[in-house]
Amino acid sequence: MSSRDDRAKEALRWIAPAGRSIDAVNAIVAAPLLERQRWSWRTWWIAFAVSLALTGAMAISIAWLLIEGIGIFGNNTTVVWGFPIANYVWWIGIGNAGTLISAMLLLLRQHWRASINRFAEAMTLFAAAIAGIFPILHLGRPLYFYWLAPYPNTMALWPQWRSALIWDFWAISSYILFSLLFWYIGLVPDLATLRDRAKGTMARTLFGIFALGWRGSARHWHTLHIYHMTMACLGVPLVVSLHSVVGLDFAASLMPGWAETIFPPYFVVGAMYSGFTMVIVLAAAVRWGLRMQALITIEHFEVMAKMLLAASTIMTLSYCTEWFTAWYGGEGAERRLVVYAFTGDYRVLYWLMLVFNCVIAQAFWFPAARRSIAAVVTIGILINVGMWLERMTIVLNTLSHGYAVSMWRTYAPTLWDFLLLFGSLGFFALLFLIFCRALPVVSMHETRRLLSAEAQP
Amino acid sequence: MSALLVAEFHEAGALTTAARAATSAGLPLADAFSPFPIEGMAELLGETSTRLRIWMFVGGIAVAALAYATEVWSAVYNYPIDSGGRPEHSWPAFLLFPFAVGIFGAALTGFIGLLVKCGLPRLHHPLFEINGFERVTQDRFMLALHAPPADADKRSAVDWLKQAGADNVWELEW
Amino acid sequence: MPQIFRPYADTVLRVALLAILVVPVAAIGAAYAVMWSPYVTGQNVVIEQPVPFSHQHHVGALGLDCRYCHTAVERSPVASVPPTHTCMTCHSQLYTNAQMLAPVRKSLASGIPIRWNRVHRLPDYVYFDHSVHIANGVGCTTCHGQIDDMPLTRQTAPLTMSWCLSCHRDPAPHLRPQSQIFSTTWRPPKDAEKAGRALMSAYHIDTTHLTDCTVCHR
Amino acid sequence: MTARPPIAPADAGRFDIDRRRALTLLAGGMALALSSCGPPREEIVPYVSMPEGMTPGLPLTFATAVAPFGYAQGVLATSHEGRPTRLDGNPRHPSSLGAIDIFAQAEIMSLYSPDRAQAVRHGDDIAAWSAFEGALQAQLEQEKLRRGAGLRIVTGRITSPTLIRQLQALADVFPAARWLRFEPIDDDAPRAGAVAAFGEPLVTLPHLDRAKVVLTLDADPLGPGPQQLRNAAAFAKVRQSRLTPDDFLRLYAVESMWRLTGANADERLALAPQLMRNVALRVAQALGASVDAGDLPDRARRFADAVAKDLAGNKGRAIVLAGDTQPPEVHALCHWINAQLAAPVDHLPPVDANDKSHAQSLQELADDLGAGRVETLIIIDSNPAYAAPGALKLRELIGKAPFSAHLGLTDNETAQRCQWRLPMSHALEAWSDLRAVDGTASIVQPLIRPLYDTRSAHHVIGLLHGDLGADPYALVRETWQARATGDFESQWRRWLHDGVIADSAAAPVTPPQPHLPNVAPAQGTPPLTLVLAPDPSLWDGRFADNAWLQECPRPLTHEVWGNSLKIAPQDAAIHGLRDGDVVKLAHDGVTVAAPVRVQDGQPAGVVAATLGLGRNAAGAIGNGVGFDVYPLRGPAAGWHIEGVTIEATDQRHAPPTTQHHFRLDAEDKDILRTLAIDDLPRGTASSQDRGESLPSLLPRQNEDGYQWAMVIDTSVCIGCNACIIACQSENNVSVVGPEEVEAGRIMHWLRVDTYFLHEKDEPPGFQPVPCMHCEHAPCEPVCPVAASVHDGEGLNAQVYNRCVGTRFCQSNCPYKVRRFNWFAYSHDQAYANLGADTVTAQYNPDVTVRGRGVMEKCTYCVQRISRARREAEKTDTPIPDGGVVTACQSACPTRAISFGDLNRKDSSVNALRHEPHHYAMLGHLGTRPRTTYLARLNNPNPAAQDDGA
Repeated sequence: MSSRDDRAKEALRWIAPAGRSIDAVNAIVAAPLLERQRWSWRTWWIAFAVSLALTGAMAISIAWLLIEGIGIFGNNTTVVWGFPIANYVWWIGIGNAGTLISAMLLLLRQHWRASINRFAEAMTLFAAAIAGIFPILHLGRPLYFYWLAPYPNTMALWPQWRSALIWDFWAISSYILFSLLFWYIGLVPDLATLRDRAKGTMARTLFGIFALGWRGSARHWHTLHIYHMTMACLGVPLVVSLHSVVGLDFAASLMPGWAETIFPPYFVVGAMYSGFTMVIVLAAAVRWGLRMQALITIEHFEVMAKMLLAASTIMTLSYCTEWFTAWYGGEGAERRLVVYAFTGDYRVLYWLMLVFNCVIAQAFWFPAARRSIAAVVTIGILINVGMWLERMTIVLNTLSHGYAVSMWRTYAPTLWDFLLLFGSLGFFALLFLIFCRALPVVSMHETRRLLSAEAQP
Repeated sequence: MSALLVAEFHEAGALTTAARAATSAGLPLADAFSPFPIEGMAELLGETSTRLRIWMFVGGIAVAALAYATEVWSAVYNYPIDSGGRPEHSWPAFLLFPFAVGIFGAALTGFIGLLVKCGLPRLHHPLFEINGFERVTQDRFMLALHAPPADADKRSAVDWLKQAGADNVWELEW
Repeated sequence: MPQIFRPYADTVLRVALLAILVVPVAAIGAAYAVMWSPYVTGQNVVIEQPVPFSHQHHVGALGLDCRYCHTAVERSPVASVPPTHTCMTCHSQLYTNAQMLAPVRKSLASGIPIRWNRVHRLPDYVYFDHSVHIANGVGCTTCHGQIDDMPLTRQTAPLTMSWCLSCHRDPAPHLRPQSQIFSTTWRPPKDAEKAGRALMSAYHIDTTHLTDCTVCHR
Repeated sequence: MTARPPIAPADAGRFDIDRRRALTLLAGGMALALSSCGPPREEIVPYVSMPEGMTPGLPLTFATAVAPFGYAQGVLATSHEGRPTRLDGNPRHPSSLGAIDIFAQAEIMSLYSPDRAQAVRHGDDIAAWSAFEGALQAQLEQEKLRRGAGLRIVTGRITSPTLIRQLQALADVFPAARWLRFEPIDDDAPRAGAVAAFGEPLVTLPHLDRAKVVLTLDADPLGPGPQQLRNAAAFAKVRQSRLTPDDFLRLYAVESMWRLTGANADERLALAPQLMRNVALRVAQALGASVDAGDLPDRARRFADAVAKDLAGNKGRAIVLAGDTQPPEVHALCHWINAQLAAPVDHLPPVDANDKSHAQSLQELADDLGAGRVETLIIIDSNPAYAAPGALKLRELIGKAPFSAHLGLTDNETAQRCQWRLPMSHALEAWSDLRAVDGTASIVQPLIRPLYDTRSAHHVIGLLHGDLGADPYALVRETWQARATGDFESQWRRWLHDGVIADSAAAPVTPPQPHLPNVAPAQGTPPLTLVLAPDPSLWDGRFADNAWLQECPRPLTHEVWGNSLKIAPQDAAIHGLRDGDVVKLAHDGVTVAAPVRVQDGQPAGVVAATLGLGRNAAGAIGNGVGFDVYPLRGPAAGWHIEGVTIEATDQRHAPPTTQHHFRLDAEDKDILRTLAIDDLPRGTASSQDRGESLPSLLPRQNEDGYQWAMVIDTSVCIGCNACIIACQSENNVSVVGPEEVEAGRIMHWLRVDTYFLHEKDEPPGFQPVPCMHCEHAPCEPVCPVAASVHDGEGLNAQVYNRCVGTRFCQSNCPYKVRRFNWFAYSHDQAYANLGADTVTAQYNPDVTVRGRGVMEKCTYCVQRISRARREAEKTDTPIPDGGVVTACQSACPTRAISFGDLNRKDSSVNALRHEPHHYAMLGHLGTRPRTTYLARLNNPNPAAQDDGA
């Protein structure tokens, strides 16, 4: 009896009093979708306009890229990879966190995931989709990207399966589709709720179609639960393998600074790191914008801050390992590369990266920092910048300063590099803003379940 | 042509107790409806099958095997090409593609299995006729019994449900 | 609560879900079919020419040797289309006023070449060499078909990469003795396989590197 | 029907249209027409009547000669269906010996250059030749009256016997006319020196291959010029590893700026040009002359004494060479020294018939123009308006001639100041004849009918004779008929076939013992001096419209599309200058803005610049590239300009470079290895150095059949860049233009890396780097579409039409030898006017022209391998050793590049791969390169070095 109360309390810890009833939860979550007149959407429209403009910029730069060719970017004969690859790794990293949260935390029975997993998964979906665009755009002949797939053709040719890019191509495709299913199946009961709450025929029809006729049958709940748990079990290895493969894009080479066994694991942690920071930023936005204070509480921010602290420490450790192996390995080029990273052409980026990724997160040792949303968000954004810088320096240092001394070159991005980067940010924001007004940003049925302490075994 | 007795409850607790009592009272349970999964209810309804997982496993393995077969056939038999002196059958490099698509294969099989097993999509369903059924996706709980054929038994069953705490009881033909 | 959907909605939605699975697969299949279609390969498409030259008449009926016109075929990568002069060696005597030969006479008089339309067209990154195929026992009709009964010349082979590969992987069934290279009547013998093997060794053909990219692409 | 034009996989459609227009220019050929829908239609356009000896689809080769500097360089020209596509060296020709320099190779680009003059122009209006002929005849009537007193003919260096004959014959018609000869890169000093020493202007031909010790005083025997190929070949003969240290040449160079000779020297001394006489004098002292040797800095004195000792100790095997930039008395002194040393040099009567010095000629022209004594000015293929010393003001004066005409390949600065601009036929378009430095004559035969309405010099001089129909062919035959003995026709055919006229070389003369000239030593330290030199890629500027040469990296600096003022670190420190700072370079009130490059090994107090840039009438390619130093030259067209001033400005602008880092650290030892000949271990290389003993998990590849490999001997690579241009012309490598190079993008498949290995001011090492064709190629497993794959003969192939452009291969290539088409460099995005149809006509039809977005790289000239293999299959005989010669290999004057089959035990590459100093670049990476190297051998003399230890 008492133990059940504890569990109930533990569950309720994640929900503010204002949201501690099934009706309240339904009302709070459905409000932005069904009772829009509740509050003014001016901020939303401003944000929408800005992200739409940025999306336009992205569209233009893509069009120009296809017309003029890959040469519009800052790459050169030696540094053949630049922004697009760094952007790709960064976005896919963000794209990892959603599934990590919903899958890993589900398996670990972390109650607090209930109120954030929905929009985290949406974030995953959008980020992964955007990430998928970059490798294609950075091709010399983007329109032939489908040659990476084994399709029947009159040339009797097949993909070259040993290439990490093939692994990538399939890992991402599988991951995006997987996340889509995982996300959608979690949405179905909520869509049914909205179908039944909605007044307008249009809304009821649309929600109705996507709810697939869900009627809360205990049999269905049972099957859904089994599927959900199994998907979680599959999702964790998939997400880990995905970013390991991204790490292999670099590690499966013989270039100094790339050919490192530590890359796959530390790319995964890095992904979680940047992903969580993005979740934090979005959580703050949703909490404030959609009045979700009752469901997304300080507690959530504190626990995620703790995770950042842990990740930051692991990242720092990884960097140290890199430097150590470079020194201990004794390969001249490797050592020279580390020195170059600290003192070479990109030293500013590198130092900034270290500060953002390793130093500032240490603030979370202090509860005050963890419990201040402003602090957590600010640090989160800085860390995300740091993670982008990390990917950038990984690409640039090795390529600029490899073995062939005569071909050492430095890289200078062009306007188009930046347009595409910020354009993609705008596109991401656009998708998320639309998501906020079309679908429930918090999983109602999971929160309800959390509320009904009795329902806990 | 059978009939259902659908009883509406306020509390998840009331629903479970009623369900338990009904089974002990020998009233055959048809189904239960709730805004969130209720632990134990599935067992009461005899929902213990785990075949879905087996399907997913089979589906995943099948897709992965197909993927690996494609790799080996294309790289070793159909058009072997010397790529940096690597072996034609570079199995370690060949593992990641099957792994990724295999997992997706499992997920897709599971999804299809889920729909089949639950008979979804089912946009039009007699239950939706019930006035107030929309509440089961929000905050109400409903229990469905197979209505006894004889009118007398039926009436007593309804009374029994009322006593068990049901606010309303509907009879549904289908 | 009233029903939102009519009963048939279920069917519609289920079909739609099925389509999501079926359509992509079907699309790929269709695309593959198109790639093999004459529209893309140009197979068996008769291309109009300034002069309706008939191989059927010249080769089939008159029995001219291929090399009478395609002089370079044994030495050069290209078979070479004959200069106007070659046509006129005969047509200065025969059909001297034939209307259909007017362009030929005009070309000779004006010194302006005849512009023929290419029938067998390979992509420009493919480097095909007639002479080496002839030297290794590949006959004309093997790729060009029964040229001797073509009133107007057409391409009989698909000329796709996989078509080329099919022979480069296993030339044996397509080989003939040197004496038969230019014959339009040659047919594979009963024991084509065995004969092919014999010719393979006679021509010192080693297939191990025949499918290297550099054999055709530079 | 002709060879299929190569087309890029990408945007084939757009290219097709180009091809059709391009080919209408050519006799016969296949064209492509875009049909509105479906795959593009192609046309076949056969000949009306087949030219004799031509087989459609097979290239023809003709022996002829080109004259980049006025002297003949024998070449073998390849022609596809009547369109010349490349030039190779002619082994029979003494100035080629089978090799070819960058200038001669680039002639093919000049032929198709869109900047060529294409029509006669009167002022700016297009006119007809008849109009010019009319005007000229009227003018000549006038001249006849005054016996040609107003007629001046200005030419460059003329070595064509026929043209000389025509010019000299003019004296009969116009006795008072003057023929003035002007080359900006003149040889006045050596001629005067020879006159001083021997009484006649003999030309000195050194025999480096018979030398053990050579000292150069600002001479550049290995640098660009008419003797480069000959000297380089001789140099290589005595720099072979098989030689004992006693026979291994030791080269000392004293230089006022970096020249190729100094870059290849064992001991180099940077010294102000004025002080070099003192070095010569010290040597003379050591040889018994009682002269005042003046004073020298310590380092220089130690160097001079060491050299003198070495020279004196090798009588009969020692040579001293003074540069064309040194004054006559120094040349005379060197002749005396050589005489004492019994140096292996030949003295030949000059081929260049005109005795008047270039400086005098120009002075006279300027005076006459100024005084209005010039009525009729005919300028043949010369550009005084641009290249004459600024002090002479010829730019302005030319306009003063009442009647002036210029015949040239382009409407250059001079043409634009003449009333008549006449388009000249290219050397590959017209008949002529030429002599090499040693007098060997060649018949120049055309390979193609003139692309435009152009005429040759013979024709125009003929017009002066009043002969409207002067036919170069007839004229040339006339010349040689007179000299033929026996059956002329058969000899003529033999000459055309060989590319040289048998025993037409001048016999060496034995000059009288030169007397010791009286040379006053230089005293004190000279003021800041500007040293001038021909540009290593553009010579005197006549090649400025040639995109290949503009983008050909200058040795040592790797500057392209521009030049810079080389300044010593000490001087840079004084003026607070760093690379790229623009300075005002002034002398006598003339100021030139020039970006500086701080160069180790540049003597303090001496700045150096190259001539030939900063042109403004060179066309779309050459205009406004670099800065022009001709205006600074005094009337004497001097090579050293004393007392220049430099003044820093706040502008910055450096010419783009293709190599940014030149220092090798300790960990780079297995990139470029060097070795003193004395330390060369005898025996054979360890398999370790072939990178083969490293353990590998990978299975052995199937290694039957041919297995191609290349070995490059870095000790004889003199950094002349001939291989780069050879590769470019053979493989249709695009020119990317200055903006792209600035952005760090290059296209040359083969680069010649330059590394400073010891002290920064000591001679560097050169290392040609093509694709390594690794057996365990890192680029291949990372390609997702198998566009980078291995073929059965060990080639690392790049299949352009399969490439999607991930560039993973280049990221993973430790040698960075892959090149990416960031834009459609050969198509609609070509630099300047390089997209013009005429340029596409130069392409080698056996090589695909790459489109946008695909990776490309060295293929070991796979098209040549394929041709050899197909021929071998047809004849059923294996490819012999040397049966495949790559383009780079064929052009190399020192034969530094060897190529062959590893499975032939007797192949040259097999032998070289077992040399003791053989190694694989970055072999420790386990890539097992098929391209491997021989360490760079040198032969230092410690006594000559800084510490003197």
